[in-house]
Amino acid sequence: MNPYITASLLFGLLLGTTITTTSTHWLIAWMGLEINTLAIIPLMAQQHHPRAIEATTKYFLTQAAAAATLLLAATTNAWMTGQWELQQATHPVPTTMITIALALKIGLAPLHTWLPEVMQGLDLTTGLILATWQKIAPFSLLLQIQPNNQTLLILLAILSMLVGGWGGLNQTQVRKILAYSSIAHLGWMVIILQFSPTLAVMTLALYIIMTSSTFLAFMMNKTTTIGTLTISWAKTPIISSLMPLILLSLGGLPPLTGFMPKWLILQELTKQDLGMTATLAALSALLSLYFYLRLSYAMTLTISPNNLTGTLPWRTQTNKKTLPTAILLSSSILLLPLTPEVLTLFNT
Amino acid sequence: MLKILIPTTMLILATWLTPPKWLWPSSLLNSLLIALTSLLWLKNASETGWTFLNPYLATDPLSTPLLILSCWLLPLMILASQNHTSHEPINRQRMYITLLASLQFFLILAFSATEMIMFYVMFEATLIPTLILITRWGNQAERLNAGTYFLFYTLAGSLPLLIALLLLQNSNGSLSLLMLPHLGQLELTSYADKIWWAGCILAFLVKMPLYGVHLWLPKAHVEAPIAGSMVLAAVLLKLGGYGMMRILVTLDPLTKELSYPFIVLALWGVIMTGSICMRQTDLKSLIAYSSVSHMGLVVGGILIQTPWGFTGALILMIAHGLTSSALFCLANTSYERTHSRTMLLARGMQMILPLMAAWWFIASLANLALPPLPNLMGELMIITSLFNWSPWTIGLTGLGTLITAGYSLYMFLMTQRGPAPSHLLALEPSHTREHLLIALHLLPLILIITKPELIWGWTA
Amino acid sequence: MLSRVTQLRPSLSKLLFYPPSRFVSNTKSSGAAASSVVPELHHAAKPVEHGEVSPYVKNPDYHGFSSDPVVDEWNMRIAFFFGISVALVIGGTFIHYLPDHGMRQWARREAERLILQREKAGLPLIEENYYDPNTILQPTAEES
Amino acid sequence: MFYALVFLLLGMLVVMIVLSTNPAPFYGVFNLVLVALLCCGASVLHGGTFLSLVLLMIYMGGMLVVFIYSSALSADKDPKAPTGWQVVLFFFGYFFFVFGILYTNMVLDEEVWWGVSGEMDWDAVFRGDMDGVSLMYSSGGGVLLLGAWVLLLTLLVVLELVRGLGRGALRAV
Amino acid sequence: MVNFAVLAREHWMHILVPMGFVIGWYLDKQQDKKLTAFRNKSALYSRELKPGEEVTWK
Repeated sequence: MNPYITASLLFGLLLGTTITTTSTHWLIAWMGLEINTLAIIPLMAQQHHPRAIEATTKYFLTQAAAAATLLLAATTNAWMTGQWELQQATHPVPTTMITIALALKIGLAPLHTWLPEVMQGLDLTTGLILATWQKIAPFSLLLQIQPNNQTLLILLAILSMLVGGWGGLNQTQVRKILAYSSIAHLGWMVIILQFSPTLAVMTLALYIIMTSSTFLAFMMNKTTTIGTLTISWAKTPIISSLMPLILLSLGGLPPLTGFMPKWLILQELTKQDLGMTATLAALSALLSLYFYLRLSYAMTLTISPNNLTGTLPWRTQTNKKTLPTAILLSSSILLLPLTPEVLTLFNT
Repeated sequence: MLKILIPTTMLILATWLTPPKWLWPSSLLNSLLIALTSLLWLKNASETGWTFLNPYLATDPLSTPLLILSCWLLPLMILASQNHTSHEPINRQRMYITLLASLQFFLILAFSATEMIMFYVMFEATLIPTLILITRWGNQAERLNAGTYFLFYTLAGSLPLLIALLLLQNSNGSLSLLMLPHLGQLELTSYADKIWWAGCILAFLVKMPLYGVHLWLPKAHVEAPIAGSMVLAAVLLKLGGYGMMRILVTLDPLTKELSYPFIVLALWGVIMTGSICMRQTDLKSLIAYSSVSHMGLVVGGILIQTPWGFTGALILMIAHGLTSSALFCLANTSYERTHSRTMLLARGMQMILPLMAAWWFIASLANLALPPLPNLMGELMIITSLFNWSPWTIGLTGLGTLITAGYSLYMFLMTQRGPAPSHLLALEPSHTREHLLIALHLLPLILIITKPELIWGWTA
Repeated sequence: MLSRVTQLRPSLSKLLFYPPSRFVSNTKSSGAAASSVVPELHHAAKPVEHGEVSPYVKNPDYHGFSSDPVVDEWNMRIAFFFGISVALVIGGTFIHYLPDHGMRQWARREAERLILQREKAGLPLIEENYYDPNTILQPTAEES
Repeated sequence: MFYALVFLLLGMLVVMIVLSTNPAPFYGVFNLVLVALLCCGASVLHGGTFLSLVLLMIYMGGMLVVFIYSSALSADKDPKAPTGWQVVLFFFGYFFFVFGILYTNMVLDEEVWWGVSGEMDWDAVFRGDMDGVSLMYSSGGGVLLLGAWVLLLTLLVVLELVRGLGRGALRAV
Repeated sequence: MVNFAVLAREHWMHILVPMGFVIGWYLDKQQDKKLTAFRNKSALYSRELKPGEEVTWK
């Protein structure tokens, strides 16, 4: 794709998200979402590979359906309450419709089935954009509407945590595993959405840091299946030695950053007397930890005694910029001691 | 407190800077110096019991012996794992020592944490270095399976603990261990409080391996490299016991009734794992099962919450730490020569390595609790406190000690006595490193006999 | 002992590569089993030429630390000096001369002083109320 | 007037059904044009004459372009004419499904469902759509610019999707 | 004669751990000083020190 078109498309992406996050009018917010979807379509379909085209159409259909429901809900809300304010969407029927539309947009549990196929069809860069950038706009809308039915949000969250965990168990494609891990993480964000938006925004930010560091690491090795992961220690030894820590941090093990959102969310849930939901959420984190562990086994922990039968790749000098990878990798491992600062940073 | 923590981080730094030639000697030297300075913690003459205070860390007669044991273990681990890592590239050896040092760093923070949540975070933080140790430097393909077992057993137990701690923090403000005994009595009446009680205790029972949830231990021990199984046997099991002692203070009214099943399971475990040891063919898993049975006694001692129970548990924890780690080192010496853990192949070692047989003899005597050794003191205290709790337990604990003696004798006879098999005749003689290693295990054990009040914990 | 023998008589070092049969007692009294072992031992222990030769064979004074003899020697010295003499001996003396661990001596002296004092004052050696009850302001009967 | 509106809305419904039952895109697209026409009629009767005019011109223009494009690009030699029994089956299936719902709602519940809310004053002076247009050129300028940029973006997107491909946009190879 | 330049160049990293101990000891001392800053300063319980004492409790 010639650079001007890519530049304008990326600018379209930025424009769409900023419009949605900054708007207070339902129609403009909807327009921002549409621009977002529109701008990413050619990025997704640039490979002209049948699976990429199929992924693009699936993505376009789901996002268009979600946007249409959102518009319908916004207009009914305007019709019933007579105003287009984003914050005043108080009527239960449109709010539920909006929540479900946004759930479809970011891929929460009952409406998540499109996410793995779409992620599988994309190359890693567009997958990175899809998994991190495309979640910000719908999430900002979710934050602003008053969630008045608690059961819907908790149901969506618990279901997506469980599906995120169970779905990923049986995958060998790395991109599908990352799709299921993003579903699980979104479940963690939505469960805390109604109790404290600060925590939700913080979890989103940390999720973005950790997932983008995983994607960047996989981009350095150009791995798409678990099989190609095993020879990554020959291509990029430093990154493949750090990868178990990142994957365990995604899984939420204590000394790493991933534990911070889980800890604060569980604390908030116990404050709301939702002890059993908190236990269920914590144990569902174990499920997703299993396939992170399998990835890290495949990546590093199988080397010492047995020598690989496959031929080892040459370690060429990567022309990719490694600074963002470095910053994101280290921040996604070492941020736990900075919990108070990170919390005040995202204090809405 | 920082007198020990900062040198440990410097040790990690130094491992990456020393030239390859002096890597192992310098790390050994530094870790021995750290172990020496860790003895400073024993100077605690304060009424409140908490000394060396700083806002996050403090030591207490209960945590001091465990802290010194974990500091004492790092040099031994470096000494023990010199041989099997010498063939690996130098960077992987440096990574190995960094893992061991970071594990000790987390252990020191865990044992000296004053805040229960900080203890929890460090309790879980020790998982990652051990997991990497087991799954990266283990010797068979099953090590991945062992790593998963180890991680998921501990995590499945400790996540409910996190929620229980958060609930405790909500209901009575702070979780600081200094304040825990003085906080008001929680009214624990409803059914949810019983689940909360179970949530608190479960994590430590899994880590401690209670008989019902001990399946991860033999796997982890058998697959781990020598340093991994040493630290697992000596210190990581004690994390569970230490945590249980700390948290039982707040669970007070419920523990009398709710701890029945766990005490029964623990004592039954002593008998069961003892009899499993009798029929073991694999040397390392025999020692692993023996540590499960000793820890069953410790769980019994802790859960009945009597001063003697606590003291006996602490003594047995320290003594068992040193003995089982010594046994693992001995098993490793024969493994490094015969590369097989089955006792049938590595029998009759006395003919070939006579001095090693002496160490085997002292270590197995310590294992079956020879009178002057602290093992017996700990076991005797636990058995008497259990007897006071209910006379019928003498049957179980008595039989347990009998079976312990049985399998220790079986282990000693099988590996040392009898004709040397023909394939073992051309073995390397036992080197000074191995003798020093076992000596550094058993000498402190014998020295403790002269001043036992170091490890008596709270009871003055 | 074995190492000194080879240094004295280099001609013996060739023998070293055939592990000396001295490990097995060659007195006849050890019955048929041992005797059948001895002859078979000789021809079995040919120096097998697989690549990795244990450091002990190359350097008889191998202390088990590393294959380079100098480092090996230094490592053994460090291990023993810092392990036994510094950590155990100095540590042991430090522990031994620890003042009053857990305040046991103080507690004992305090108890003896209290007993003398109470005997002088004629009080019973030990009684229930640690504080004199009438010094504590207790709610009168009708209030409670 | 009222019956004209009902006729237009029903017409839209029927054309939608025909559109959805049409096997070949070639004929399907023509129905889209019909839907747009009927929608313009309905909005005129609702008083939005300017809106329907704009709708007619721009939407029809765009739709015709789409019609030509899809007929050129779909380019299958013999587009299947809407014959065959299963098309009829589909048609009557949809028909009865939609009208079934209408019938149950309208007749059984006795609720007058045919009434048209909103003013029928097609000759009124203050029309909603006029205010919208004037607003757009005054304070709503930003949204106008935004709309322009989005149109340009769509153009780029469509061009990008169909660039350099031999036969048809979404046939990848 | 031990040539210090070579010794320093080859063994400089061995100073790291003892230096870490010194830093730790200094930080501990500062911490203790901070924690015991208000010793014998309280209006209610402060008393004048006995001749031999330089601090009320250690």
